[in-house]
Amino acid sequence: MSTPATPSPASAPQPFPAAGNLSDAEREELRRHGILLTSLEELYNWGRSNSIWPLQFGLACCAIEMIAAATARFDIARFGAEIFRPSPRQADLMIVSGTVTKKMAPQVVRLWNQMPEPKYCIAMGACAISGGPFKQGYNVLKGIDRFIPVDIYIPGCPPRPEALLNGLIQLQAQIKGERLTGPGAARHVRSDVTSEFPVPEYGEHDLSPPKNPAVWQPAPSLVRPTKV
Amino acid sequence: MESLEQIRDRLLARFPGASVTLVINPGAAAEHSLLLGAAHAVEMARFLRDDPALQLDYCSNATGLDWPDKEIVETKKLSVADPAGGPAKIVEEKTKRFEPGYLEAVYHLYSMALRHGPVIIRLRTGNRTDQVTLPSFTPIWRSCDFQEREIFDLFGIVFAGHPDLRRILMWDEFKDHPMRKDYVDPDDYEWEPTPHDRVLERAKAHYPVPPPAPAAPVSPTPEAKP
Amino acid sequence: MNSSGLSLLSAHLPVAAAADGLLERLPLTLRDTFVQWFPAPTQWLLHHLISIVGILAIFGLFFAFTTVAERKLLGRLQNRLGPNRAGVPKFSFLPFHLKHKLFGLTQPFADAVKALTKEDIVPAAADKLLHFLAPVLVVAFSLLTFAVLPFGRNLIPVELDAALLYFFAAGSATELTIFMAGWASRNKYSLLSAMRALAQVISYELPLLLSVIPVVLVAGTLSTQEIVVAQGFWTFGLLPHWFIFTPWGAAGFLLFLVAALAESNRSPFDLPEAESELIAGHLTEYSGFKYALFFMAEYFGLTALSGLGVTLFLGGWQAPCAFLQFIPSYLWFMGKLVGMIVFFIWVRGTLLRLRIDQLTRLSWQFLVPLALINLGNAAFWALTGAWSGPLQIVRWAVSAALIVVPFVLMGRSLTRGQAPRTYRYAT
Amino acid sequence: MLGSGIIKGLAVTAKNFVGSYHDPARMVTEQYPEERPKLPEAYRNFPFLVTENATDPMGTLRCVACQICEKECPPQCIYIEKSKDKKPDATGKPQLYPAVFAIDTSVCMSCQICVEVCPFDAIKMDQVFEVAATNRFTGLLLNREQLAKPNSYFHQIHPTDAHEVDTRLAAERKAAEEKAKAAAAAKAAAAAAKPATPAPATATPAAPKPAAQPPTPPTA
Amino acid sequence: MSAADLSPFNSPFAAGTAGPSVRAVKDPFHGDLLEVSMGPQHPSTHGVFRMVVTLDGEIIVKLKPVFGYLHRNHEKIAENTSYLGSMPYTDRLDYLCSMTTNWAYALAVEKLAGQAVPDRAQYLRIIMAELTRLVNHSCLVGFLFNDLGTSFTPLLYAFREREKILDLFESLTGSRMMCNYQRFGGCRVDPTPEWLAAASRLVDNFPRFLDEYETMLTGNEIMLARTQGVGVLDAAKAVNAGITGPCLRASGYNYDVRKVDGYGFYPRFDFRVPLGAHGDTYDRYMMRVLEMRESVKILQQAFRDLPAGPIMDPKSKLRGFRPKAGEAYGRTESPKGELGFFLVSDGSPNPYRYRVRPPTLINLTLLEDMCLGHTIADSVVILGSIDIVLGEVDR
Repeated sequence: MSTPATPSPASAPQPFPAAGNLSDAEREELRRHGILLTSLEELYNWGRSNSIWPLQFGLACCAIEMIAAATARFDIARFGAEIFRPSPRQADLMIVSGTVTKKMAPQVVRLWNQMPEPKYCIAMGACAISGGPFKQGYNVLKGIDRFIPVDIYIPGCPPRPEALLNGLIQLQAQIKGERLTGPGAARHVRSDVTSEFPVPEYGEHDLSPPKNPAVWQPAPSLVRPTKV
Repeated sequence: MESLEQIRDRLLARFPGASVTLVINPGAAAEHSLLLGAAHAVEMARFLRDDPALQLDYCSNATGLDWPDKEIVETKKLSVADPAGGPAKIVEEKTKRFEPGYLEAVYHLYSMALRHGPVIIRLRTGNRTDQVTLPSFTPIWRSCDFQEREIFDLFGIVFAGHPDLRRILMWDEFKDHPMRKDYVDPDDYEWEPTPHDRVLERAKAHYPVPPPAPAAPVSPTPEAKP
Repeated sequence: MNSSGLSLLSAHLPVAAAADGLLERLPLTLRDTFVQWFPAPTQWLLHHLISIVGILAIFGLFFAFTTVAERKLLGRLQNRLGPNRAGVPKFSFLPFHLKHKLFGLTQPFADAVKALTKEDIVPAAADKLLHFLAPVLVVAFSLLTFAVLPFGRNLIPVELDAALLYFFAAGSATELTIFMAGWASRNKYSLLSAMRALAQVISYELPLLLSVIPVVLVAGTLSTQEIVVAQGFWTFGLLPHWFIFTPWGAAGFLLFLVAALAESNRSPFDLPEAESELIAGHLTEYSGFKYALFFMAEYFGLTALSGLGVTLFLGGWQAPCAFLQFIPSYLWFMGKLVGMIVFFIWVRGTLLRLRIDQLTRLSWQFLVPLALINLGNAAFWALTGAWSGPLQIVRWAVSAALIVVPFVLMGRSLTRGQAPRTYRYAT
Repeated sequence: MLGSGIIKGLAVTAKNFVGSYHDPARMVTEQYPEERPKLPEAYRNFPFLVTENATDPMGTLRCVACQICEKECPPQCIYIEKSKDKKPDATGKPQLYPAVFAIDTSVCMSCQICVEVCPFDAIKMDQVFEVAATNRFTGLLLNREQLAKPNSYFHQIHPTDAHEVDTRLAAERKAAEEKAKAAAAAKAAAAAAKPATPAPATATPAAPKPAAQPPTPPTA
Repeated sequence: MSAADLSPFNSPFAAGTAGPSVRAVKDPFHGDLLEVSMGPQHPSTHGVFRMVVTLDGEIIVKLKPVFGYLHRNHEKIAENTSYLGSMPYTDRLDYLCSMTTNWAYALAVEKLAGQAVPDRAQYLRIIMAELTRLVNHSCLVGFLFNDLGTSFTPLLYAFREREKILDLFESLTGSRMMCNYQRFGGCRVDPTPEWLAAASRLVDNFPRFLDEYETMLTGNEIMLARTQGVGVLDAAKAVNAGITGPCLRASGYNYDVRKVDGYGFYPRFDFRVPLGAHGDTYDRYMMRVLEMRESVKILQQAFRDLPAGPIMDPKSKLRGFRPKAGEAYGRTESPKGELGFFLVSDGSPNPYRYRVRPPTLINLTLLEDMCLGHTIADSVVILGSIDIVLGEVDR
């Protein structure tokens, strides 16, 4: 098994090349990784991507659509993801489905910390992403990504169950593209990335801290400095 | 059902020292209400519940209202005789009057037994800062239990006689009363890509300092992104 | 019509020999051929090792497909499809990739890969040793029970005289491991679940055993293989003489089913793992592979109990009709086993959960007395084995009445005051 | 008798199990990525901006940057900056246009109030729901270019509504043209009468749809 | 620990009858109490509700509900938004039945502004409200059985029927759950004859689903054992605690705002109000089933009698709506109980005070009394039978 000698291009994880249809660069990539490691990786990623057990954890309106996604018509079970585990210890995926209030945020972070690696997070619906329509509320957290890293954002209020399935398919693709080694390695195999995040505490006026700057880094160029 | 005036008169007759005032609702609904003095409020409420003609056994809704301190500017027009003998001049005289604010608890009472209602009763605190205690109606109507806790939490009215007066919606460490009109919410407006009005005011505090050089003032907008 | 004794065993044997075809002996032949290559002193060891490996492989796969079958069948019960998109992994070193999704039958392997590689969390406050031992022991105990199940005419891993006793000794130990898991986790839900598991094991061991004793009484043996042999008769070659087709046998089977559901913690008796109340009960603090082990043990236990039910009441590996004996006996056994499992899944998809006090009351006030009456019923059946002609009808009627009347009466007293109601309306 | 209720229950689930193989009412699963959901015409998800012409989307936006939707949007997810100059709109009348028009779909609650209050039929509800993104800051904030979709697309997703809007706009345009013509004729007459004073060419604004009028229901 | 400690209310109903069958803990073999915090993430708390339960073995001796995990400041936001802007927020208040919440809000605003509603809109409102009642009750029953320990089967059957109604809502209003359908003075869109025909067909077929559902579950012995006699609610106590809706009627108290206030066009409809006798979980379950059957009747009458005409009051305005200063309290019978909106206007475009009277929060007042003396397994069932939705409890 050869270890990568040179850093692989630090690009976004790309879906794995179709079998038997490799470009030269991909062949080179394959050679560098070693065929055994690559195959192991593929088996590992196949297993994980087809067995995503979500945490049974509903917050608000979107939770109903999440349940609807598990019901007969949409049937998330087709993807092997219908086993909603109520205990975070057995869950692979946290679907933050609904408004995260400041009173609830510490519990969400704690649940995330209790989940074993590899774990993923889908922010489902406007509220989970940004606070959504309730973002001006004093008790509403403006997006769960202020405290925990989110892999997939599904906008909508609430998103259709198909949109959730679409997000799940995207997550599956992301898992299938994850690497075990090298600089582009997945979050859970890297030693420099923590999987536990500090739980905010209730303060006198707000949570303290109100956000985790290590996780939440908005693009400053997009904040509008002026308004006509 | 008796009219509110009748109820008021009966209350005043029954509780001689109490103060009961009729509050007129000018709106289209014309749901007038009775303002009860806090001193005898509990007895009066019990009377309203137990009186056979009223039997207001069901308190549907209990809520708070915040009326902040107001400065009322009254304009009076005075005609001042011109000393020069000309026509009388009209001079506007402005008087500023300070109206202290108060917190108000409003209860909507119905009778399930006699199927009538609502009778609306109100209680007012002395001011918004230190005299914020009102008697609790929870011993009379248990449905006020959570609602009075909510009023305590969000408005800061302290209900004397409530069996379990804790914050209900916010956490216990929270200090503010967010439904008051002068509440300022925590400043987390760092990322507001679509601000206007109130949000814009709050978001401006977080805007990056514009570059001092006037050259190429690029206003970064979504169009500018790759 | 005489099924009561082993006296006719000799009469049965020629039939068996006739059916002992090549396929029937195939597993044994394979094993013997393999073992012959090794020196004689080690052959006994290999002999058993092969049995163990065979059971692990077959029932491991059986477990895997039971999980996917459960998910798919539950799906169908609920008007949906269930897992159907797992397919096979795409390996880039292979020049081709199978696009077909294989109806999702590879789902359990995906789950296995995931569970094996998942981070293992041991709570800081947990009793580390017990927390580790519980999943190991639960699988061990539930696997031990397979040793005495006769899978086929010639296939029984260990031929014990007191096979039934051994089975129950090993089987009831699994509940203790649940207690271990619940205690060691230091979680309140787990603790509650542990207490429930203990209450359940105390309540349901008794009806389970009592429901089995009539079989022992009538068959006159504790050996599972001989019990199966005792059921190997057919009237006119069509109607099998399985114990379930006798009044006491039917009642015993029902009691056994209920007790087995409770023993294997399946719905409606899944109280230790009551998802809607106790999160995941004793499993709350288990993740990754340990959780998978518990999951596996639960299915092993279910399979073993189903196998026992098949052996005791459904004629074991016997064919339902005499002329169907050309099909190898182990296939019959597996077929019946699958039938039992499907029934359990069906029950799980339909019923709701009992409360812990109702669970114990059901056991002590209903199942245990009924099982005792059924024991007397079986005794009556054994004593009247010689009745023939019109007396046969009397025998059947008496035996049926002996079980139906108490069932109705006790059922009525158990559900006293509980009935669907009618309601008034206000206009 | 004890157990009859349980047996009835088992029978119902068995019926559903068997029915799932032959009765479409008992097998309702739509296999999503392959089977597309049948979205009704009224379905709404996020707003988009209607442009008259697909070849020049930014030049033919119906939006005149009146900012009504920005004000009425309950979660305040719309951001508009007016242009400094004016461009001729579909009727040829010079109008402002949005220099910046952004909608934060991570906030939008798909309530359709922007559509209801828009007097120019410029903003409509889209039906695209597969919008999951991996970065909320760059992936979910839609700008003018991403929001603009041609009228033909509007026809495709809401045919009834689009037809009605087009008819109404055509009528308005015609009325405007006639008015302009009349104005021009009057001007010409006035010019003929008083050639010395050049009348300012004021175009009468096209009467916008009354705001209070509820959107007419689709009658397909 | 005595009953008096647990129920500090000196209302006449609390005295003596404090109902809770708390065991007087005196026996020497008594062990420690175990405090379990159920929620906010728990499969059976229907969202982010939390109960701090003190257990003696499995018996509940104390239960304290904790709220606020979904307190998303609906009231404060509404005070900063126009009257119309709050309408889509009411969808999200009780997210299982947006139509009735819409209606309750529209009713309060119409009362505040003295607005009239055309006949057709009144009928449409009743159609939507009763369809919503079908959605809500069938979901509730499904969730209740989930709490009782079924493996999702009844829930999925219920959701199968719910999807059909949601399809109707979607094809009419454009959204499955967040309909945003009512407007002050009418409704937003007029259904087509095809829509009405489809809805009518669905409603006609609905009793068949109910029959199958009841065959599956109502007579089930385990269901009877789990629900009958569990969580008994005394009618007089319920009135005092402001319990409304099916929970109150299950205790045998005849109070339905549809009948009492006769809002909308309900007096024109012929329907009955089912009443329970025992006030236990089974009665609460059956109230839902019977109400669904009555809703079907109402819907059939509505489809038969639906008049033609406009759906909006011509005097109503969409923008710039400023009711006169004053206040109004409008209440409706939502599927969960009495849903009221208390609005205070100061003449500005935003309400000065916007208050939701949440039926489910107040229905939880007696949760502790109902649960005391029962096991932890019963507490989730009792909670399920109250039918809470956290969006409304915490707002």
